[in-house]
Amino acid sequence: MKERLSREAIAMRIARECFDGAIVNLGIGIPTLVSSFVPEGMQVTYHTENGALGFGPVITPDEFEEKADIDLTNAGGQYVSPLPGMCFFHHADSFAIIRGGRIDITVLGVLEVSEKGDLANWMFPGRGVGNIGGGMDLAFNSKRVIGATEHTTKSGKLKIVKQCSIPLTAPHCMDMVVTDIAVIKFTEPGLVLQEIAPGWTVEEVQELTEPKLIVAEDLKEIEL
Amino acid sequence: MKERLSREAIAMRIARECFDGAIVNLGIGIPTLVSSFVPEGMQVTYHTENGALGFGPVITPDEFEEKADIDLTNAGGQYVSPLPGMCFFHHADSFAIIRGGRIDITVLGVLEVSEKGDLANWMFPGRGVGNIGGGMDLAFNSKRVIGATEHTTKSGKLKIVKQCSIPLTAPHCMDMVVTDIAVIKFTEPGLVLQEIAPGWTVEEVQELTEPKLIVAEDLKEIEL
Amino acid sequence: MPVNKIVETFEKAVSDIPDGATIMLGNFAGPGGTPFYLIQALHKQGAKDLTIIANTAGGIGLTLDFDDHRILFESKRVKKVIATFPFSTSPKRPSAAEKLIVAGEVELELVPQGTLAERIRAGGAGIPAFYTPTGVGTVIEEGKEKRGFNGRPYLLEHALTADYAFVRAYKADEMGNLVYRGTQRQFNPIMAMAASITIAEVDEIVGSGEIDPDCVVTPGIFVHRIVKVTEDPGFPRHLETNFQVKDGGAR
Amino acid sequence: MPVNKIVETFEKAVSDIPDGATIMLGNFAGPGGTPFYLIQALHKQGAKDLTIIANTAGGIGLTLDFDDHRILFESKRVKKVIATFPFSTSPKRPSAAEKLIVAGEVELELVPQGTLAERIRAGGAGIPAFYTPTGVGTVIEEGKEKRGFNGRPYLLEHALTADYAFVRAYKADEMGNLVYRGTQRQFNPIMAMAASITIAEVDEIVGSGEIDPDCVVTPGIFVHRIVKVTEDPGFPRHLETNFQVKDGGAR
Repeated sequence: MKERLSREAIAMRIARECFDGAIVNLGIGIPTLVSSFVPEGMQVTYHTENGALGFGPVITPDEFEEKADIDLTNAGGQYVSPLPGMCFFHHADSFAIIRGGRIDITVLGVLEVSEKGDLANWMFPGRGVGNIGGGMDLAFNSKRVIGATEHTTKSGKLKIVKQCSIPLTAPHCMDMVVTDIAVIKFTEPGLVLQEIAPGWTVEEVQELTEPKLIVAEDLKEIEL
Repeated sequence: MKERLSREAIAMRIARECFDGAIVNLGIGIPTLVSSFVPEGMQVTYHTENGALGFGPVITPDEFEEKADIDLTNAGGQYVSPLPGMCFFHHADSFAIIRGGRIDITVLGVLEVSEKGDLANWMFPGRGVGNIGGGMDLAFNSKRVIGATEHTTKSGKLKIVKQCSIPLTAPHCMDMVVTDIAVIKFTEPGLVLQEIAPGWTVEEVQELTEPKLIVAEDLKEIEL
Repeated sequence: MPVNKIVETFEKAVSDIPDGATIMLGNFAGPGGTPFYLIQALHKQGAKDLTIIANTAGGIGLTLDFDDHRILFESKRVKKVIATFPFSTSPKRPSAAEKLIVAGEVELELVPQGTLAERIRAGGAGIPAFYTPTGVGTVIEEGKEKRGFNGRPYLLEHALTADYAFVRAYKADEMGNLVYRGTQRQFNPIMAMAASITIAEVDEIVGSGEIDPDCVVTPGIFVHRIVKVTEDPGFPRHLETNFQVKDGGAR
Repeated sequence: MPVNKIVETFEKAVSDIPDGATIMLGNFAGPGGTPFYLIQALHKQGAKDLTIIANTAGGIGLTLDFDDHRILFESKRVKKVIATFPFSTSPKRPSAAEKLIVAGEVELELVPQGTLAERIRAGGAGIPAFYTPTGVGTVIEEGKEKRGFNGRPYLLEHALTADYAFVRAYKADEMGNLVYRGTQRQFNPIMAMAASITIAEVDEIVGSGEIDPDCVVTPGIFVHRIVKVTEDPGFPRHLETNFQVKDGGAR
């Protein structure tokens, strides 16, 4: 089997989308890893639904004793570290920030995305139930929604499809998806294959992608 | 001419409506005087539209040098004094308090009130313009709206009328009006004359009041 | 006479809650900001047919295990839950709420988190309804009015209020003014404003004037009862510090 | 690279404001909380056809005389004003705005104060419209949708946003986090959230981490430019203290 990018490599590629001054919200899973790969010195301000901006990294096991505090966690319930200049606010203000369009980039997990840019990521597969959480507000209202996901499910089912088969998080919201084999942009004419993992061909990526891909003129290998 | 109550006496009578734990908002004019007559030891919390609860009295000229501060004023722009346990909040929260029904008593000035309990107090007489300010939200949303006013205008025009002749602040909002000659309650059957100034007769008050007054069974002299 | 808001025990603070009450409670992914002593006292008190409004339905298992409102579901005290994250993230450990919801024994109203927060905020602010973009074109729009403003579609959403709010805060003064510690704040301040009776569970009660009036988050008029936590539940916490970190210096 | 939000002069901070801009500015009855150095710089800069959103239209004469946004009306830079208290309380001293409004040279949208605050808050919160009870059965309802919820009538009101907000705060840190002093706060925090570009006029600028994160009122992401006041305008003020008074003790 061909080699695919690791979860860390996906996060690393997404980190390159950040810029000085960016306000970024990271979902649970691969998205959380993104902050580890943002270049040191770049001023990225992280937002979490539970009411904080400008906090630092998830604490390491070594730091647990000294730093872990139930009153400083991210949206996934992980302990994070304080940073100078951070601030706290209540949930209505937190979603005023989201709904008001202040989030430059949100990185979300993906169950399915459609060629129209629909995202489905909240209903647990096979359980008939799901948690909506803050993801729906983020997907509807962020300036850019970036998906972070394996290109297919563990059992090989396609995730980039013509039409989502499960309840949507938001229609027409996706800007880009970074998978373990490709970087794909959502555009008006359709999905544009922008970057491809080392050793993979366009045809191989197309085979694992239900909608027809438009190959970018400047298609290149994924740089990390 | 018969003696009428002073502005201070009107305020004194209204102060008797306060109770321990009451949240009170006082408008500009006579209403502002009410706080001076609330019994010492009674816990009345004052609210002001510009975002404070629990502040103290308007500062006296003697206190000006030591205490006057442009960052601690009431809705009339008067300097007030700080009190232990006060707090500040922004304008949207301030009106969340009002609209959310947390104001027990608001005392407002009156240009006209109608027998249906309509209040008109924002349009400047004769100028064709007016300031709405916070009065409309207060009149619509407070648990009790008490009017504080002279019974008639300086030129003798009636203020308690069948139908307001000027734009309303709020319809059906009045609970009670305290004037310089009477205390009148707004009830479903009509205006009830509850109390009367020393030396005045029911007939004399009725003469200065356009709608027919219902005389309370327990009509008494205004106690201060 | 100053109104005394301090109540000696959690049991006493929740003793008047009737069957059928609607209760909002501060809650997010972990124990921070959850008033679990009030929840445990309510559980003991026995009120049933409750409607619970909270981020989760308890026991979602994202962090530590602890007795949150999961116990109200386990003992079948809940009739309806309005939540955004009602299910355990682990299919192997379905929460008590999940089983009851799937079995049709508890009614679930599933709400996007921002809409939940805004509906509660609206309830406290005397706003009966508002429009939000979130949910258009998803299952959330079912049965709701859809309307365009400036060329974008929005859904009409209605305010939420409650009979009681259980809030978790850091410090209260005797007036009921509250401050929160870090992300403990979450839903607590907006719930305090949306309930008829708000009961605050706090780490510390100080005298009037001990809290800087510019730093008060929940004005005391919204807080009717205050109870101090006296046990140490053993969660990782450094109560002696806030989260202020100065440039170049350690915490 | 940290984004530098500190601007040396008020002139520079307002230099890019174009003709036709919509500007919100913090303002109540007196000078507290009014960013008048920014207003004066804008006056000097000369932008015209402005829409001003503020509590008053300047020069209402309730307290001290000072150059607030009255000067923008005097020099005919304003096309429209959205306000709740636009007129002088003294008929003998009509404000510049009053004369222009009565003459039809400036358009006035008169709004109840709570509705003004909520419309601004909605603008910052991504809520396009909401219902409020205030104004039903008065001139305020003219042309508005009226609708019943739970048996009470409400009016539909629309969000307000702005190109710029001028806010007055006490301290900013380098990230733009703001704290306010007493009733200076008023409309400032909600305006900071409702504008594309927010410019803060402050008494003090401190390093990141110098403000307790639990006490921040306006998160720094809403503040794009910070300018420090260096003159003393001579208003009664005791900047060395806050308004904290302890029980039994003097301030």
